[in-house]
Amino acid sequence: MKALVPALLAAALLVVGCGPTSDGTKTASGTGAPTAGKKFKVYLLPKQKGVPYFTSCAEGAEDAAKELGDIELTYDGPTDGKPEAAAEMIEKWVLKGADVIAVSCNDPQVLGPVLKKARDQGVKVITWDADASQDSRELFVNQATPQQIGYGLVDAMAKDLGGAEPTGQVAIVTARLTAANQNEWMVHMKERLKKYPKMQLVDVKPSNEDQKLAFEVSRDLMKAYPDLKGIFGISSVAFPGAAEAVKQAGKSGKVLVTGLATPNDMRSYVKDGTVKSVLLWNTKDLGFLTIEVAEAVAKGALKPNAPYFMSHRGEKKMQGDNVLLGDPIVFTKDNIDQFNF
Amino acid sequence: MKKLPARELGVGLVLFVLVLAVQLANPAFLRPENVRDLLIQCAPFAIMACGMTFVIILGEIDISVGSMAGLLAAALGTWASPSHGGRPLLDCVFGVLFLGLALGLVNGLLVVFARVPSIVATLGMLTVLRGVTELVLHGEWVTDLPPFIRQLGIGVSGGVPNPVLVALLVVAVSITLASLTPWGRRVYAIGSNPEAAKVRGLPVKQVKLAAFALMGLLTGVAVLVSAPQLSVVESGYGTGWELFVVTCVVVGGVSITGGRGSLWGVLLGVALLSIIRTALIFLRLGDQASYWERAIQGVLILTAVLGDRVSARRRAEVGA
Amino acid sequence: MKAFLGRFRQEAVLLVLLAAFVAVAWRLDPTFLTPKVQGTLVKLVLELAVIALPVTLIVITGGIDLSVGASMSLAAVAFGLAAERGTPWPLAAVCALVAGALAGMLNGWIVSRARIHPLIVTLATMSAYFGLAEGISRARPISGFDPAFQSLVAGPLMFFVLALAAAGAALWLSRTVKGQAVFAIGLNEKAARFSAIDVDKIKFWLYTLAGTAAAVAAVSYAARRNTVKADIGHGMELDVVTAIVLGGTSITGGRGTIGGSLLGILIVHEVRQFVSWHWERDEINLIVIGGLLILALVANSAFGKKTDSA
Amino acid sequence: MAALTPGSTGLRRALVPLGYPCPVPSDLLLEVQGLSKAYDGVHALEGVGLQIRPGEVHGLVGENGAGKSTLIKILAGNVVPDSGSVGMAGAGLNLGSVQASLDAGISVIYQELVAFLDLDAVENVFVGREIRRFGIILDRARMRERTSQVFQRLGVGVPLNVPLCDLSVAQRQLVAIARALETECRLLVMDEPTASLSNREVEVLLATVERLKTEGVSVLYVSHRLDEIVRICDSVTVLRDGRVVETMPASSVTRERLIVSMVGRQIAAQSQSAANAPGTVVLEVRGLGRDGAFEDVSFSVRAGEIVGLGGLVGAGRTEVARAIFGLDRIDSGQVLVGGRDVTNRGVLAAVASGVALVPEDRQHEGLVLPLSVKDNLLMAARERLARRGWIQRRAERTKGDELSTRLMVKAASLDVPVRSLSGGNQQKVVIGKWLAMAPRALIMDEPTRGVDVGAKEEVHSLVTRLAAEGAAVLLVSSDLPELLELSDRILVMCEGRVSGELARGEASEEALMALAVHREERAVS
Repeated sequence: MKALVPALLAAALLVVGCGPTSDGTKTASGTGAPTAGKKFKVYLLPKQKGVPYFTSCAEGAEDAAKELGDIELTYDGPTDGKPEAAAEMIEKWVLKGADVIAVSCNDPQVLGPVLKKARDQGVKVITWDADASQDSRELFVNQATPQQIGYGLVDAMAKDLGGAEPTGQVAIVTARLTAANQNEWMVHMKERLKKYPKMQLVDVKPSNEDQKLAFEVSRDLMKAYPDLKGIFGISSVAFPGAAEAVKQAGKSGKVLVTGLATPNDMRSYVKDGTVKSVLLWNTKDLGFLTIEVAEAVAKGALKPNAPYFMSHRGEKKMQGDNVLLGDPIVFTKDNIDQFNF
Repeated sequence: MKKLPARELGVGLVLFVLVLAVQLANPAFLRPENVRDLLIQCAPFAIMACGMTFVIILGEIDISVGSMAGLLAAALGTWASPSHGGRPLLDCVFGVLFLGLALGLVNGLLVVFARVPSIVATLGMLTVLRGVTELVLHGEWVTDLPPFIRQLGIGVSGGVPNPVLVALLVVAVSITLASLTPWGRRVYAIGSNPEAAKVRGLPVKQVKLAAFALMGLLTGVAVLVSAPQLSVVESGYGTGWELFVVTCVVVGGVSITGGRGSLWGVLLGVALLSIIRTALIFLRLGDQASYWERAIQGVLILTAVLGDRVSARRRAEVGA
Repeated sequence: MKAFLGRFRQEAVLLVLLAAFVAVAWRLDPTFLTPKVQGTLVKLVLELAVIALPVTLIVITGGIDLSVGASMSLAAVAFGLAAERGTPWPLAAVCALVAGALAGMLNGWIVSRARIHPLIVTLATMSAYFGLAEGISRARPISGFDPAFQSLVAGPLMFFVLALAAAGAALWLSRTVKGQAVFAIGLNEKAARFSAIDVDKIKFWLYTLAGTAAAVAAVSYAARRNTVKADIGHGMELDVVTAIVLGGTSITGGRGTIGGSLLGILIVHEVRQFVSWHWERDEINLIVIGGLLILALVANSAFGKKTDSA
Repeated sequence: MAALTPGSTGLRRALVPLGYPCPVPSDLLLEVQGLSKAYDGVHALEGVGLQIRPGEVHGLVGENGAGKSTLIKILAGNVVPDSGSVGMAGAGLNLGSVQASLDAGISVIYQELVAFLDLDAVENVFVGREIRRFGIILDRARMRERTSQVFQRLGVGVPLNVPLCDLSVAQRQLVAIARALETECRLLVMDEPTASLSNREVEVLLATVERLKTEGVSVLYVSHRLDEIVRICDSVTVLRDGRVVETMPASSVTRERLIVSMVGRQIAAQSQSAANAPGTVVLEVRGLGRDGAFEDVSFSVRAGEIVGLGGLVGAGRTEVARAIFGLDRIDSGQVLVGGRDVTNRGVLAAVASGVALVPEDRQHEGLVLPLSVKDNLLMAARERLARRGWIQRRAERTKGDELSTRLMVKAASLDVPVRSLSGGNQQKVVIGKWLAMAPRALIMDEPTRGVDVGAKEEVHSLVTRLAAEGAAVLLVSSDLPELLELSDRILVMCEGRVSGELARGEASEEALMALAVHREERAVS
């Protein structure tokens, strides 16, 4: 029975030991704000925590929470990006009495039912970044639909390949084969590819969220298909991995790389010409807008089909139940240094 | 000197057939630049597999190396990046090596002195270190590795890519260590019969501690040549490497219960497992084949493992 | 009394640990302990618990099964594909169980026939089963199952199955000839063989059982989330091993209890959920769970020296 | 030295400095004084003293549990005594350190072979104190040379570059001896060195001991084989219950006197006269073969008959036993039990048809050491006592009591781990495991190996009693007197084949050995 003592101590230490570190996050959002009236508990869920894209979104969100003052913001999500873990978190937040849950939906199939249940219990649900099914949320803060992304990527590649009839073999390096968002984008990409009959998709390879793997796979693809003209790197690690492979193979400019990523991740490739253009929206603005919309929804001040939403950063268009962030930014050699996220 | 056991032959055979088949299907496979790339691809795993071989021959296992690599890469990134630490090359190199050694020592201490079974101790470390990595990077990746660090991964010395050079060095030292030094032979002795080792007064604890520390150190070396190959250090770096390295070692014929195995076999294992994926791409099967890639990998591993069951079994019964 | 305590020592330690946890949780955040919260959260752990039962038995024999997560994925995909083709859910569930059982059987067959170390076997089949699940489902999600199935299986049925399975496993382990043989195999497999214990058969069926349990978990998951995909079992194997080892089962075999494993699962689950509930930082959880595992084992080996090394 | 009270060991250790120098008379190599050691309050050694002169072969005998192995472990530095001192060549020995013992010139060859089976002979000899070049690199050439020198000195040839798992048990034993000799060894402790050796190899070993003696090396010779003790020892110390009973010059010693001294009572000499009238054939083996182990083995054993299976270690006897029991695959031939073919049907079929095997390696194959006496006794019979697979505790308790009474197992209770029992009692449990099944054919592989004299006699009488009750017994033994005493007839194996059969009347050690050794060797000798 002697083991009891250390076991107890261990448990106590563990739990207590985590105390101080945590309080920082919890209060960071609301500090310094006027505490007039009720504060809304808003939970912001990224697809995966610990990824720069979402981290910069969260920064924007925290700015918004400070500016608005009546928001108690919590930013948390699964570090492994598993939809199941995200679903568990949502369920917990409902129990904790969330007012608004804003979800970047990693897998509509898994999260949809959970979100519906949350709404049944009176929690306002909005989606941002990646949408869930329409009936599982009130509004979608829309920076781009999967269709826009898919079409956009293919169009960008087509444009970079040039000519009226863009020609050449292309390949996709995705996240995991099971990644729901990427799979949806790929559906639209394949659809769009039909528009360019001479662009031939030769392979789709998973990178398992491993940059090294993305790098190696891209390198192998270039050698296995010597005529390869373009690679889509459609996850935040696949894009820089693919770009690095092209750069190291000395094929900068000969093999084009397109994808979605934050400017910070891609800055060096844009500057040395490996990547001509990076497509992305302003992530901080996205986070900011999401929190604004969350506040409006909590107050009941915003309903679907309103003509526009008045943001602190200007008027945002609405399209049905979508709040539109505005046009994506195309980062090029010329403007990339203006952005830091 | 000693004849190659059946496992090495089996793995070598599977490797040979695979390479031959792919080469016939796509002559680009064995072009010098691809061979070079394959070697670069193998290098970090070969380095870690050397360390893992000693650990497994001792009858232990270290499944924390994936997360350890992640933390070491994060440390390298934050130390080297001009926007974070901005430290000079030697600081970074020795920092990573020292940290790797220290983490390996922690594993070793848990196993040797706290007497926690190694698979459990390192399982715990696998989880803990991944969490620490997340905390260290707090959601931002390092994207500005300075050129002198990148050079470690993409540079060439005397016509040989740096990672390959380092891997060759590590392999040579490891093989020497294993077969030509007292320490190496003691590793085999302890793994072969731990009880006897104790009775004979072999320094079991020190040898085990050293093996875990070496594993940590080599993980540091592997990170130094692999992380700088890429422009971005991300928080998920190294995820799943532990199982890959263990699989390489085991496929290469090292007995999971200790005492038996050779680094030559392990190198064949590393080569086989690293080549499978590339080979599948060179077969140009198209995107539908991607969905079967893992299944094919699994079946190949299973084949290699089952391959020598006859010889293993015979040997087991003679020893019984 | 002494014998009783000796027998249930590990469970007693775990219960005290759990009590300590409850006390800490009560001080920090009492709402976490309300029945409503607990009732919702406990559903999340049922699948893990179901899988942990046979895996505990396997670990007691000195083996391990790293492929349970992959078997779960495979069975889930089998269920999904069957349901998608309009198979009524009970039949689809049978498909899943058959797939899981077959996966387990292959493990059992290789382990007991070829006598290759289970760590190696299941490491290889883990890859193969995940790959198979990805391959036959093209890695896409399959959703939209019978609502009746969802409410029945995700609700009371799973509790019932788990309770029954746990009680059955505990009784089997302590009260049957084969159950006691499991310990003998874990302590000295050779002597067990020399004593006419059918080691191969017992192992074969335990691995088969693990595959089947993974399939039960898969069906439960399908009902709870109304969707399946080839990656749902990802990482399950290490979670299961963590909980089992925390529950006092010796990873080298010969020692362990069903009750301990369930308590281990409960503790990991409660701690994980509480950390995420109270501090809302997922990365801390990794450190807490890993640290808990290490500390528990260090404490166990430091203070349980006599019983373990005797 | 005052008697120890249990539980005070920690305190005592603090009070009495271990290994303090004690004056050793110049004519003594080793002087042990007042050595005590208790495990969990039970004395393994109590005030033991021992003196060995240079060049003396000193016998150490005693029943299992008498404290011999504890004494050896203390000398080797593997166990720290609670009190007492050991002097070696005039200096106090630092107790509890393997290195200190080695440095002092004490080398131990353990009964359980502590060999590294994956390493070769050279490595086995030198691991732990390797010869190096430049401080770190192994000097294999020199180690090899020195190893072969030792083997030359011993007059034996052992392959140097082959892993030990491919060598015979006897060869491994020789490697262990070579290892001991390779150290600057002044006192060689041999714990049951001949337990797994054949007679011919025993001769080599005894000759080696004689030679060492002439070189001035002292030997502490621990053995149950009293004939060997009487033959080669200069003096003998008898231990009983952790104390020294007496030390006497070997010249005045007879086998019988040693037994009395060890056991503390007279043992009736076995007179194994009345051969049982054999009944029907129970176990029949026809043309049995297994690749690389044995071939064309045929014999039959009748109910009530004890058939001995003699031969050298490695002749294939154990392999035949294992194959009959269904453990190993049979490549050719048949095994019939009571007329039923059980060839390659596995252990379960063999046991179901009434075959039982008492394996040679008690600790690894016979028993699950951490489990209780009862669990071990009932391990094979449980299924029969159970109801539909469910354990019947009362029935088990009754059966366990019955068995342990019948076998006279000395244990504190049936619930203590079998590990805590002495070797002889452990062996009784292994036999008891099969008695619960009432076997028709009982195969015993070295049933008295490492068993002390008293228990040995008990095992012998048990075997004859079982045969009298109608069991067919196949007795594999390297202990020739045992084989001759118990067997109704003896089959002798040589290199995987049955080389002859001896009826009780014609069996003698000489006749047996003649059949057991290789034909060519026979022709030469």
